[in-house]
Amino acid sequence: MRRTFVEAIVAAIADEMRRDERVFMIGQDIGVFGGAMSGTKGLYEEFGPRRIREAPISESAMVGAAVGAAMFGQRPIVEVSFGEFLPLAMSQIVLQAANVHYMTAGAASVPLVVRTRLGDGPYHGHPQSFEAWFPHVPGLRVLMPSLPRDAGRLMRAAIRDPNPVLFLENMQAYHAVREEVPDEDDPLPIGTARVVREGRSVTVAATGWMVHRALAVADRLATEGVSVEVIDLRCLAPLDLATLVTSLRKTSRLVVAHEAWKTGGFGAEVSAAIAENALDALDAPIVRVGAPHLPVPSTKALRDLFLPNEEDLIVAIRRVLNY
Amino acid sequence: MRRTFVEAIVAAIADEMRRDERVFMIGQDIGVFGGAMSGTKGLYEEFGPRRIREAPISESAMVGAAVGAAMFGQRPIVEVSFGEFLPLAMSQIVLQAANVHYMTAGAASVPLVVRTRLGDGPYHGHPQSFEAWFPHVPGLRVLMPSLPRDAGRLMRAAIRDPNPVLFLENMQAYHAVREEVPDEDDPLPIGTARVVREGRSVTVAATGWMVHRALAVADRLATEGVSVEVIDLRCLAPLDLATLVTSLRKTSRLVVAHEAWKTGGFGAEVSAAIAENALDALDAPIVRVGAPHLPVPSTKALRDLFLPNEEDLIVAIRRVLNY
Amino acid sequence: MRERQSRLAEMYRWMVLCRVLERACARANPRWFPAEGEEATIVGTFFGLRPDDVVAPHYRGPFVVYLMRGAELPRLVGQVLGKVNGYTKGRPTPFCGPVALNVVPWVAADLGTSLSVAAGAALGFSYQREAGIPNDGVVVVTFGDGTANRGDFHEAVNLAAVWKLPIVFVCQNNGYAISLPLPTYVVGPSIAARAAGYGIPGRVVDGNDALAVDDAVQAAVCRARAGDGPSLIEAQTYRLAGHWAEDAATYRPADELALWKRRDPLDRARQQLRAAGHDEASLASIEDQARRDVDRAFETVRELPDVGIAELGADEAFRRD
Amino acid sequence: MRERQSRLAEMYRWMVLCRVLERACARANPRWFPAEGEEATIVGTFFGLRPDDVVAPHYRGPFVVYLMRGAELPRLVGQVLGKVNGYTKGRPTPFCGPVALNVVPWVAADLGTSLSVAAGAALGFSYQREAGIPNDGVVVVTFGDGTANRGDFHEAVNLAAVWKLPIVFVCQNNGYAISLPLPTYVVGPSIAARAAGYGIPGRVVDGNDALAVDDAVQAAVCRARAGDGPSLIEAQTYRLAGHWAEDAATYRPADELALWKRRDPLDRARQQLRAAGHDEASLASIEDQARRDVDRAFETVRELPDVGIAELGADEAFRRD
Ligand SMILES: Cc1ncc(C[n+]2csc(CCOP(=O)(O)OP(=O)(O)O)c2C)c(N)n1
Ligand SMILES: Cc1ncc(C[n+]2csc(CCOP(=O)(O)OP(=O)(O)O)c2C)c(N)n1
Ligand SMILES: [Mg+2]
Ligand SMILES: [Mg+2]
Repeated sequence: MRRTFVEAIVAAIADEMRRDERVFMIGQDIGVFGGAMSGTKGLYEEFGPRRIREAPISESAMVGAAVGAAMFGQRPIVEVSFGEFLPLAMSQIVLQAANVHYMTAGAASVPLVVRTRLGDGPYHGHPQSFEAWFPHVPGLRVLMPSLPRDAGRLMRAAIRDPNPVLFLENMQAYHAVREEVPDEDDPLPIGTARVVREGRSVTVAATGWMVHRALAVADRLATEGVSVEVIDLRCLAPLDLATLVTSLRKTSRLVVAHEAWKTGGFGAEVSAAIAENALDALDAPIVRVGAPHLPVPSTKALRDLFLPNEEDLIVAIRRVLNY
Repeated sequence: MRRTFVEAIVAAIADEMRRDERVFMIGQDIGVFGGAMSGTKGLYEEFGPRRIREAPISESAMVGAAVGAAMFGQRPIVEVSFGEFLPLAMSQIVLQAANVHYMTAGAASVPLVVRTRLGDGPYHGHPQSFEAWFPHVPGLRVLMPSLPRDAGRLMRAAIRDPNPVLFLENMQAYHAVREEVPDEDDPLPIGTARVVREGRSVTVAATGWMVHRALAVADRLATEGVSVEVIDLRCLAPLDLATLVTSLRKTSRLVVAHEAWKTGGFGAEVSAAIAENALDALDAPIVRVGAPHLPVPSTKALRDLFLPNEEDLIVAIRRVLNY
Repeated sequence: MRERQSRLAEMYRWMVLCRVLERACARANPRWFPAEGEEATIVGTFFGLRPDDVVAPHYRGPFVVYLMRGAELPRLVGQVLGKVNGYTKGRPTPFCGPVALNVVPWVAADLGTSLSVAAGAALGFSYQREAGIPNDGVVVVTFGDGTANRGDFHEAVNLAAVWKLPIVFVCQNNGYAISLPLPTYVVGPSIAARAAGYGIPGRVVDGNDALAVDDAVQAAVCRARAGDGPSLIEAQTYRLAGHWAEDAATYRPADELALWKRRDPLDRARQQLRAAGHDEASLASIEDQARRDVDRAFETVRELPDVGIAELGADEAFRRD
Repeated sequence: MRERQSRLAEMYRWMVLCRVLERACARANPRWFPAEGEEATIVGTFFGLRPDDVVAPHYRGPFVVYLMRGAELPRLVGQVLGKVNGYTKGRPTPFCGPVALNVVPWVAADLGTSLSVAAGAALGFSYQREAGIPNDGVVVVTFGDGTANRGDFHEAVNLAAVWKLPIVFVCQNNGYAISLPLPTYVVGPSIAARAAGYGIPGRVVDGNDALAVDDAVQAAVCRARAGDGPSLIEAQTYRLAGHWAEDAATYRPADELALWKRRDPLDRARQQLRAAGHDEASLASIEDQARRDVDRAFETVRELPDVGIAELGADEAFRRD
C-alpha cells in the first residue's frame, strides 16, 4: 500500500500495538483528535483510552512516567508533540531513560520510544531541530528517517528495542512524501545508513528533509555531469560510519547537510568522525550545510531564507568539487 | 594576590557587584553557606540577602526569573549548583535567554550569567559535562576557563556582556590551581583562545581540566623531543578559529581533548571547523580525546578509569605524530 | 458604582475590538489562535494597569492587551500578515508583543516557561524597592488551564510566593487544551485551589463577567503594589472557536458550545451597559468603529512588503555594544 | 492495639539498624548524606508493604528501606565503600537501590525527576488493572521538602491525580535543604496543603512518631490499593546531622538542634515500647545486634576488591538482545 511518511509511522505503531500488549502511548491530543498533524490517526479508535493515554501538558512527567512504566515491564511510546518541547523533558531523557541500564548494572532497562516532530513543515510551528544534543548521550538511540518505508520500519525497530529511542519525525516529509510500504513490514536494523542514490563525484550525507533536497540537487547536477551520491544517515546514534567511509573511498568528497544550526550540529560529529578515521579518503575539505547561527524565525518568508536549501547544497558541492 | 580558580571567580563577581548595583545573584546555598565548593564565599557577608538571593530548588524558575529581571533592567547571575542540573533549565536557557535579543528585533536583551560546575573534582558529585549542547545555540556565549586569572577575567566579561553567558567552572581546577590574579583586573575579550604553551610538533586544543593534563603531557613528551603546543579554548562560543589555524599552520597536527563524552562532544565542532576551513594545514587525522560512550560513573575508582587521562592524550598525540 | 460603569464601558470597547480583531486575524491566518469568547477575561485582567507595570498575556488573545498598552494596530496586523512593519520583524510567533511597552515577549512557544520570566520582571521591581528606590510596579501574567500543569507553573508561583513578588497570576481557563477537556488534566476543585499550597490568596471568578474579573484582579494588583505578594486568580471562561482558526473542534459536545454561546461575554456586557442607560446606537457605533479600524488596518498593511532578508538579521543573534 | 505494638517493635528494630548503619556509612564516607533523626519517617513510611509493591525512597536514608525489601547488608555496604559486591557495580551514586527488589533506582542525582518515574511504576500497575489483569500493587515514594519545589513534583503529583494512580507521595520534611531552612522555600501552611489543589488527600503527620507515620501511610496505601488514587503525606521530622557527613551545619541555631534532639524518634519509640512492657535488656540487645551486624558487614566488605575495569562495563550502556 502506498503510504505517506506519517501514515507509515502510524501503521507501524498500530501493528506493534497489536503484536505486543505492553505497548501503549502517552501524549497530548493523541486520542479523538488524532494527534498533531494526524500523527496518531486511527489509533484511539482501535486501541481506546487505556492504550492511547491523554496526559496533562507535562512533558517531563510524561517521559518520567514512561521510564518508570518501562523499567517495570511495559513498553511505552511517549509523544512529545514537537521537538521544541524536548528541552522540557531533557533531564528525563538524558539522566533517567538513558542511564537506567548502565546504572543498574543491567538489572533493568527502558524499552521506551520518545517520538517528536522536527523541522519545518505545513504546520510552521515549533520548528526547532535539537537532534544534535542526543547522539552525545550514551544509552540513547537516535533515529531520524526521511522516507516513509524507513520511517515505518525504524519505528518498528524502535518499539522492539530494549533501550530508549528518540524517534525524530520530519514535518516537511509528513504528508509530502509517499511510497509503497507493505502492511507487515520488517523492522530495520538500527544503526544503518542508506545510500539513497549512487554517485561517483561527491557524497552528500544528509538527514531529514535535506535528504530530499539532496536528491533534487543530484538530479539537477546530473545534467552537468556531476554525479552525487546521497546518503540518508537515518540513524544518528549509533552512526553507520562504515557506509560513509565506503562511499568516500569512491567519491573522496563529502558534504554533510541538515536543517539544524550548522555550528555544533550533528554534521560536526559526522565530519569529525571522518576527519579522525578516514582522512586519507578525502580530496577536499568536509563542508557542512546547516542553518545559520540565528534563532529559528517564525514567519514563513524568513524561515525559507533561514533554512538551508538546494542552492546552499550546490554551493557546498561545488566548493568540494573545485577544491 | 595569588588566588585559586574559585577565588578568582568570586573576587571578580564581588568586584563587578561593587561596580554595578544591577548585578545580583540567585542560587541555592549561596548565602551563609558560602556556595557549593565555596563558590560564593564572602559574598553574602558583603552584599547581604538582597543581592545574594537564596531560591527554592527550582532551576527552571531561577533562570526564567533571571531572564525576566535581565530583560527589564537588572544584570543577574544565576548559580546552578552543578552542571548535572542544566537539563532542568534547558528551555529557559535555550529558548528564553538565547532568543530574546533576536526575537524582539533588538528591543530587549538579556545580560545574564548562568554559572555552573562541570567535570570531576574533590566533590565527586554531579559530574556531568554537558557543555557541547550550548555552542549549538545561537544567542548564547559559552565560556569554560581552566586557569584562575582567565576565569576571573572571563567572569568580569561575562557579567558586563549584554548577552546571556553560560559560564562553566571546572571542579577539578577549583582549589587545585593557583596563580597571581590582580585585584582590579580587566575583563578578557570573549571569543579568544589562548596558547598556554608553545610547541612545534602537535597542537592540543583542550578545555577545562584537560588543559592541565595537556600541560603535564607536554612536559613529559618534551623529554623525548616532542614539542606540544597547548591551546586552552576558553571560549566555546564564539570559538576562536584563527588562533587554532595559526597554530596548525605551524604544527600540522591536531588533537582535541575534553572530559565530556567524545561522541557528539565539543571536540566534534572543533574538528569539523578545521576539516572545513583548514584541511590543507593538516598532515594527519584530527584525533579527539574524550570520555567513552558510557553514562558517567560515580565511584572514584570508576571515574578515574572513565575520564580521559594523560595516557589517552599521549596515545592520541603519538597517533597523529606517527601518521 | 458610577466608576464601575464607566470602567465597564471602557472595557467593553476593548472587548469589542478584541472580538473583531481576533476574527480578522483568524480569517487572515489559518494558524491564528482565536480568543473568541474569552474577551472579558482578557480585557478584565489587563484593564487599569499603569504603563510602568509589566504585562505577560497568554498567547490566546494578547493583541488587545498590547493595544491597551498603546501598541499600534497596523504594526500588530503586520505581524499576522508577515509584513515589515511588525514590532518584531517577523521573527518570533506573530502573537509576540512589543517589549518596549513593558510586555513580556513571546520569544518561544513552549508553554509555561514565560511564567517565571514574568516573575523575574516582578523580581526587578522588588529588587529596586528593597534598595529604597521607589517602585511600586506590578506584573500581571495570564496563562491557560492546560499550561497550569507544567512544572514551570509550580516553580514560578512558588518562587513568587517565597520572595513575595509583586505579581498577579491569572489563569485564563477556557476549559480546553487543544482537544482535551479540563477534567483530562485537572481533577482538583479548581486551579485557584492550588494557591493555598503556596500560601497565597486564590480566587475563582466568572471569566465572562468583565467587571468581576476586573474587581478580582484589581484587588490582587493593590495587594501586590502594597508589597503583600502574589495572588492566583482563575477566570472561568470558554473558547468559543477552535484551537486554531481552521480547527472545527468536532471533539466537543454541541450542547456545551450552545450553553457557552448563551453566556457570550459581549452579550453580558451589553446587557449591563443597556441597564446602565447606554442606547443601542452608541453600542452599535462601538462595533462599527472597531470594524472600521480593523478593516482599515488590514487594508493598509496588506500593501506593505513582506518581511525578507533585511528582517532576517543575519548578524542579530547577539547584542553588540 | 496489640497489633500496633508489635508493628512498633518491628519498626524499632529497623530504626535502630538505620541509625547504626547511617552512622557507619557517614564515618566511612565523608560524602554520605546521613539520615539521623529521620528514622521514624523512613521506616514508618516503608513498613508493611508487599514485595510486589514498588518503593522509591528519598536519597537520605534509603538503605534501611532496601534492607526492608530484602537487600543484603554487605552488598549495600559495598556500594558505600566502592567494592565489587555492590548491587550496581559502583556505577550510580552509592545510595542507589536494587531494582530487582522493586526499588526505583537512583540513576541520576538531580532531585525531583524520580517522582514521575515512581508514578510510572504505578502507571504500570494501573495499566494491567485496567486490562483486567489482577494487580493491586502500589508505589510509595518519598522526597525532601526542598525537592517539593521542583516542577517535577507538580507534574508527577498532578499526573498521578489525573490518572488516579496507585501511589503514595510522602514528603520527608526535615526542615532543611542543605543550608536553607524551610521558610526560605515554602511559605504555604504545609507541603501537604498542596494536595488539595490536585484534588487528592493531604495530611501532615509527626514524622518522629513511627506509628503515626505508619498509620497515615497505610491508610493511603489502602486507598491506592483499592483504586482510589494517590495521596500526599508530609512527615515532619528533622535532620539531626549535617547535609553530608562532614558538614558541621553551623548555619542552624543551636537551640533548634537541641529541641529536636529531645524529640529523637528512637527515644520516642523506646518510651512507647517500655510502656508496652519491653524491658531494657531486650531493647539494648536490639542495638547490640544492629551494631554487630553493621560492624561485621563493614569488616567483611573492607576486605573485598574495589570496583575496577570489569565494573566499568565499557560495552554496557545499552542492553543487547
Ligand atoms: C510545553 C508545551 N507543550 C505543548 C504545547 C502544544 N500546545 C500548544 S497550545 C496547547 C494547549 C494549551 O492549553 P491552555 O494552556 O489551556 O491554553 P489555550 O490554548 O486553551 O488557550 C498545547 C498543548 C506547547 N505549546 N507547549
Ligand atoms: C535538581 C537539583 N538541584 C539541586 C541539587 C543539589 N542538592 C542536593 S541535596 C539538596 C537539598 C535537598 O533538600 P531536600 O529535598 O529537603 O532533601 P534533604 O537533603 O533535606 O533530605 C540540594 C539542593 C540537586 N541534587 N538536584
Ligand atoms: Mg485552555
Ligand atoms: Mg529537607
